[in-house]
Amino acid sequence: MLLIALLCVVGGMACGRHLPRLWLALVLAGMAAAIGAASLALGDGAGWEWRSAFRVGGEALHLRLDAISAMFLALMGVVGGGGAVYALGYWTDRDHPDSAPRGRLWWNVMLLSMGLVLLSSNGLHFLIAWEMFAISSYVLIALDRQRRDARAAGWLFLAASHAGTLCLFAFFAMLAARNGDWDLGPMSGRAELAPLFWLALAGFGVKAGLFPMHFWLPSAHANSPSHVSALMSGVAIKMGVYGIVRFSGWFPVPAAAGWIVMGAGAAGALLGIAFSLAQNDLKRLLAYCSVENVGIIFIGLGGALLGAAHGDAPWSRLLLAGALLHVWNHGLCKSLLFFCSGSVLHATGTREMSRLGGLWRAMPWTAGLFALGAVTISGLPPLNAFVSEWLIYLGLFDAASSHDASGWAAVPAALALAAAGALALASFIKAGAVVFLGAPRTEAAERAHESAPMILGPMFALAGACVLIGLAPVALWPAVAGAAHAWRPVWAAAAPAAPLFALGLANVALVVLFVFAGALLWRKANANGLRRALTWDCGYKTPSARMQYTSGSFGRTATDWFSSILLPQRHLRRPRGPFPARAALMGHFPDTVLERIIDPAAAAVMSLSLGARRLQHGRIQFYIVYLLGGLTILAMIVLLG
Amino acid sequence: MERWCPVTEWVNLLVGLAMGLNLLALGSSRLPSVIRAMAVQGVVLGLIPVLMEGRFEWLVALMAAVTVLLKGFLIPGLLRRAMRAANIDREIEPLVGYVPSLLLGAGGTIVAVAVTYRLPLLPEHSHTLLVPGSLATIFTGFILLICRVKAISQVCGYLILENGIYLFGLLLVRSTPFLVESGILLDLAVGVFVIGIIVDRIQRAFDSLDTRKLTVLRE
Amino acid sequence: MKELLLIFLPLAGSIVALSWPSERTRPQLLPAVSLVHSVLAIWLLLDPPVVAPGAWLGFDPLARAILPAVSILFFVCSAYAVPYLRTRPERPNRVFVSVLLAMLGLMSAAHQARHLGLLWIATEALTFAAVPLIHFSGTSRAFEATWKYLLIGGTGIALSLLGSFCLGYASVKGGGSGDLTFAALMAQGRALSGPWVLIAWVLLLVGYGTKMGLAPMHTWKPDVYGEAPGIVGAILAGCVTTVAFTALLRVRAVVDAAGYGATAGRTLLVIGLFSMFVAALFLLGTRDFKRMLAYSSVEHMGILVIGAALGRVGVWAALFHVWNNGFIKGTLFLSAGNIRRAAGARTIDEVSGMSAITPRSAAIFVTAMLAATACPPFGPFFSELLIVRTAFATGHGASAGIFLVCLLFAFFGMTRLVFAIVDGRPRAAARLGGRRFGETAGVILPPLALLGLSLWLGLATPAVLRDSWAAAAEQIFPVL
Amino acid sequence: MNPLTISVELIFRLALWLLLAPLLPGIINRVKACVAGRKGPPVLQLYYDLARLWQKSVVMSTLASPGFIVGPAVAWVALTGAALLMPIGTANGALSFKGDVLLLIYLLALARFCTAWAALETGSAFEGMGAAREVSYAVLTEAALIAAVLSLSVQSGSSTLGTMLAPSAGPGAILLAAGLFAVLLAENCRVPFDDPNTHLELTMIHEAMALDHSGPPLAVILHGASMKLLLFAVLLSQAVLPIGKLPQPAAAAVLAGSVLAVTVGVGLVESLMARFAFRRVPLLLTVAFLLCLFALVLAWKGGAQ
Repeated sequence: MLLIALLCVVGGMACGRHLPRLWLALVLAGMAAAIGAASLALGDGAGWEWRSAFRVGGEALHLRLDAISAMFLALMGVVGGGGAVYALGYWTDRDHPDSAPRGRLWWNVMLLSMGLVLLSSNGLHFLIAWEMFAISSYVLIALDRQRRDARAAGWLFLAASHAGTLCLFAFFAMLAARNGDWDLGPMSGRAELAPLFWLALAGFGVKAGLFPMHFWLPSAHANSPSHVSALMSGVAIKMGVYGIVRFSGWFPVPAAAGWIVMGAGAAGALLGIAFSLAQNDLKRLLAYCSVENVGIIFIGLGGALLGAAHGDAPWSRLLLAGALLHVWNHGLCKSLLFFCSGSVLHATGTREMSRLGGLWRAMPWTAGLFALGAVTISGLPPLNAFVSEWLIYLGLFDAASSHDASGWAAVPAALALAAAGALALASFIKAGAVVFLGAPRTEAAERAHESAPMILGPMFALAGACVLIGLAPVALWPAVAGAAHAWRPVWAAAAPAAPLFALGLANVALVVLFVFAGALLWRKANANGLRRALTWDCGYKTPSARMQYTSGSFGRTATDWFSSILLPQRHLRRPRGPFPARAALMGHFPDTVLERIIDPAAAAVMSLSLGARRLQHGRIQFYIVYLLGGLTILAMIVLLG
Repeated sequence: MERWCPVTEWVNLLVGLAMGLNLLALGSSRLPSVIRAMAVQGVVLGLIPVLMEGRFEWLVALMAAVTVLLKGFLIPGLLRRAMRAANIDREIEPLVGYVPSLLLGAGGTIVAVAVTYRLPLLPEHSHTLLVPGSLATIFTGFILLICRVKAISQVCGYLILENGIYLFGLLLVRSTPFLVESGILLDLAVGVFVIGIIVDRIQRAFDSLDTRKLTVLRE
Repeated sequence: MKELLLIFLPLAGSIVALSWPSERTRPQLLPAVSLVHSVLAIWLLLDPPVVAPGAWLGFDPLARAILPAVSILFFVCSAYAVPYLRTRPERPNRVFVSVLLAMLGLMSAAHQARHLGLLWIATEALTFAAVPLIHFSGTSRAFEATWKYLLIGGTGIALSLLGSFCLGYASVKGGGSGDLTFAALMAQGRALSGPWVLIAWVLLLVGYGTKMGLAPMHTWKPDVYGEAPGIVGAILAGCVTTVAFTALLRVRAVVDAAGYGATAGRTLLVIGLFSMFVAALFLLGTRDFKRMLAYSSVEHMGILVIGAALGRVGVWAALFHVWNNGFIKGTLFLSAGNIRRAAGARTIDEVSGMSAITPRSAAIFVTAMLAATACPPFGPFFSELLIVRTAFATGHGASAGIFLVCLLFAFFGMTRLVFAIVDGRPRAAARLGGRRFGETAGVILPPLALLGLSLWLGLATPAVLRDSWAAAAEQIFPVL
Repeated sequence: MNPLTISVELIFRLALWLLLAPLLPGIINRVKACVAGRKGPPVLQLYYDLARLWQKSVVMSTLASPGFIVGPAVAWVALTGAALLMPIGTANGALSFKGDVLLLIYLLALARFCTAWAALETGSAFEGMGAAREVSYAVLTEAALIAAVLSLSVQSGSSTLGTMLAPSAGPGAILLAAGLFAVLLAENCRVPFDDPNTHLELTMIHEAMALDHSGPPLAVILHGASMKLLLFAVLLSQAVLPIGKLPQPAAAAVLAGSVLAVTVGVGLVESLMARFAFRRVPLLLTVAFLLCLFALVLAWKGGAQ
């Protein structure tokens, strides 16, 4: 199966440049094979392991596909395939003759390297695949090389992820130094490996966009082509999650790990969504929402670590299951939303919500799908994200009820989760309403058009997946339980620790009733007679589209509560005089971590480098002085040592 | 030891002369005198090995002849030519003045002598001035390299540095095979020759030998 | 016999080149001679000759571990030199060609020199031989660079001579017979006079360090690499530096035998880390992509000596890195030379959008830059990772941390600069230059070949090389 | 238990909720009238209104999509579903399982989503204002609500509504009651958070969202609102009082009484207090949240020994 996948993806690379259709077919086949392999591995919990004598970089190839990697592999398969279809409709050769073929090539490279990251069970090969993955994502982010901000975003991503990669250098090098070889595998007995967890957390956290290491994420996801954003946000940042799940499962972790991870997750969930609510750029909004959801995943993961430390409390199983399931759910619905945003961008040419509005008339399908995605991402029943958040809630409730120290973590996390959920609802109501409802605010929005079936198809597929998972969560339990078992072997794959069946039942009933009631009311309204009239405007005679609530005004109430962290930059020009010419209020929410921490640090380093470069002033006499200085210092060292 | 004493005396005398020439090179503001000091020093050093060998030897004599020829006449000639071409004959505004550099040089010489008594030397060397002489000369060379701005003075500094090292090498002259010595000498000669050529070229390219003009390449 | 051929064949070739009449066909000598040289070197690599213990010259394990890399790199560069010199008809190439060949011979001599004095002679000859190459383009900037190279390099060489004398004196003081072959010195071992050995070590480290371009003795490097033609830069950075590194390794072996291995290791570690630090700082700010290569070379020299500081495995990794660094530096300098000539300028203020003008060279340049910053799957990734791992294994965790941070900042600086040059909109001047400069196979294949070699070296390091490095490490740190 | 009885019980339960819900606003208005010394509208006024609206035709904004009408329906279904999950007296909810309390809370959130979406369909600034306020304040009320149910689950060691609500809220009962009452007022847009019978659009929250609705959709919205009020009243009473521990008839009586008491309390608050300025609303909500949080802490410490 995997071999087929490999062959197809590599073949796709070969023909991606000139034969888009064949490329698509190959990628789809490859992804199908990958999903098949993953589902096989998930079906029997045993997993699959393969050592070959073939050496790469002096290390024997060692692949392993267990339930954990299979979960991520399946997600990659779905989004990777969908994105490939989307790409052909969205980033066409006609519009981008130069970058579209390159995009197809690197798309396969990225899929391949992510697959290798998931499979390889050897530190050296893991690092190779990891770095290839980073570079290919850089190329895809900066695919549109002509745009300066795309390049800047790409470079920021590359720099941040390379910093993370070097943490992983240290991580794997220390590991190899202690083990004597690069081979990876379960070594839970080795207590002395525990401190390495911090390196792994730093290295993978950057890639996962774990707060506060998320600073690269918004610009990268906002500026890349939408199918790339979908893959990045849906799958790529999950690779960081995979890394932490994988190595926290294989190696012992320090006692504080659970607390730190959970705290970072809670902070990320709350602040991420607060930033999201503040954004006016549709894709930045989605990107920050990814920060939130990664935070939610890490709440679950940290809880699981905590529970594992507290004698394998049963609730930690719920938390881990929730986290893993949320990886899927967020991956699916976030890709759906990015696809929607891409379709909007494609139709109107702008990501600024305040320039859009009333798009539902032009593009009803996109609007409907976005509404569905919004309901999902806000974690509302009866759709899939609710299921995983519900599991996490249950775990937190049980942890709190256990009356031991873990409650100190569980209660704040639960409250943060609640607030984050409500904020997410606000954020996505805002996005959906400002973009799709009301009256179009600009020409561009009026001239919008529905996207091609090539673009809509993947969106429908993903939406269908979201609904299905929401309706039959119990069907996924074996997979999740298998992964939990692989993560911590003492947790034997048991019957659902939570009444997923009942939940699914309730969800099905709800969906049926929704459809029924909606149809009934619609028919009734039509039967009573339905007139169209202007929106009631308090007697104002000439209503204009500019009068609508904008994204800024909608989010203002809630974002002001966080203004000490969001640090909004508002430029207000008040109307003056008896006949005010023009007034304006512009709000802008830059990323606080980037603006207040990273940039000053970078400036400091650059000034240091500038000072150092003054020493290279071209006067040879001083160069000889440097030489003698080096001589003296070395002599000192020799004398002292 | 008795058999050594007269020779050592002679050697010490010459080395002392060389050290005096160092101070002259440091103190004089006029380039020709610096070059002359260097040249004389070269001649003096060329003679030393002949003295050190008790008896006459062709190879030694040959090497001495080459040294004297190169260091005493060829290189100085080259430098003089460049100097004339650039029609400069004095080192104006050096980075460090003459008196300070003189004092530095003197101090360096004293330190060199002092240090020599700390170094573990073979008995037959402990009475010669070779080591302090070479250290002092090296030091002088560095002072000239660092404190002067005219390319020619720097070349002189470099040559004096080489002279110092050559002096040090004389410690090994009897115990190491002669081939190496001569090879090294030849190499030094080539190097200095190349430097002379480059000085000439620079003079043509910049029509000046002021190294302060050579600071285009910088960060 | 073959090993002597390695030395004298190129020297003979250089004499022939001096007397060769035709300007146009003379460059053909370069690939011809160096091809034979490479064949010989690889042959010797495959079946190493026995070296008489007292021999002054010999293809011993250390030479076997490095010389083939030098030879191959030189061959590729000389293959590049033919089309390059064709594009510079205005400059007479008689001296250029013969000096290049002479350098090849001298490098072979220096690598095979097992005698302190001989090693120094070869190194100094090499230093002065490089001079005509540096001012090949004949501009005033080139002469300034040459001047700095001469004076700083000369001072360094002088110091290393002083160091050699001190080492010799240490042996004489220790009752040695005055035999200055490294084998004899090592055999003398702890009998060597300690103070003199230490003095010698410091002087030689500074002297040969100047030649390698370790901070703070690196100041000549950016000027020279910036002004010299790309091919000369490639040979200086990839081949000549290895000579000094071999010298340091040989001396270190003696110092080790004298019982001061720990001190030597400490000094090497300090100067290596300092070089990486300085290089990273300068890389962050530099705007000139050829000077960037110089600083990157400083960084990699630092990596080499750090490896040399870390015991047998470290030396193994360092030798591995010698190969990787040579090939990658060659790729970088050659492709940079193409870009430089097409763009007619060297700073990001004047150059941008080269991916549109010289797409192949730009692609090669970017890839090699990533490889040089330890991005897999190219060779440097493996050697540097191995060095980090060894540092952790030998309890130098802090040094490894600094190492990684410096790598990170170097990565920031280089990516920033290179992407600025490659991306964006091309300048008008560059467009013209691009039309004049064609990316012929002659100027594209050599760097590409080097890149491929580095890839191959990283992914599938041949066993014979691994063995040769192990043997060399064995020679530096003999198992008692 | 055979399907017949289940369905009968379900229908009975449904009827109970649907029919009783519109009573509450009537009671509140009657109380306000009494306090003001007027003879207010009949208690069953809302029933008449609903019946009339159900027959009326619909005026729909030219900008609105079908979501304008489907939204209220979905919201109403969500509220009904939430109501059905709520246990009554000793009887569990129609569907009772571990974590159903969260489903209930998120169904309320879903209802909010649909109402706000439907409101924003019109693109009117008033609806925008109302929706923005609704969803923003919901952040605090939802946190408070979660804190409250968390304290209940910590108290009872379970996250199933039936078992959570059966006993009294323990040491934190008073705090919890106060907090939940404030949440009730906020969620149902009563004074002091909102004035249901104001007619100044700028000051409205919930009413502002319904400005453009008419006919059956409006009826559905109004009925849903009243059901939400009833739901919160029942939740409050059962959370505070150990109703689940009483015999069935007594439980029913106590429940009815306490719901009535809550309703009258709302009426009294409305007639005695004035609406807060919007600036101060978050403050009051934070207070409510803190009350629930203290209740949680008490329950936690109380349960510890």
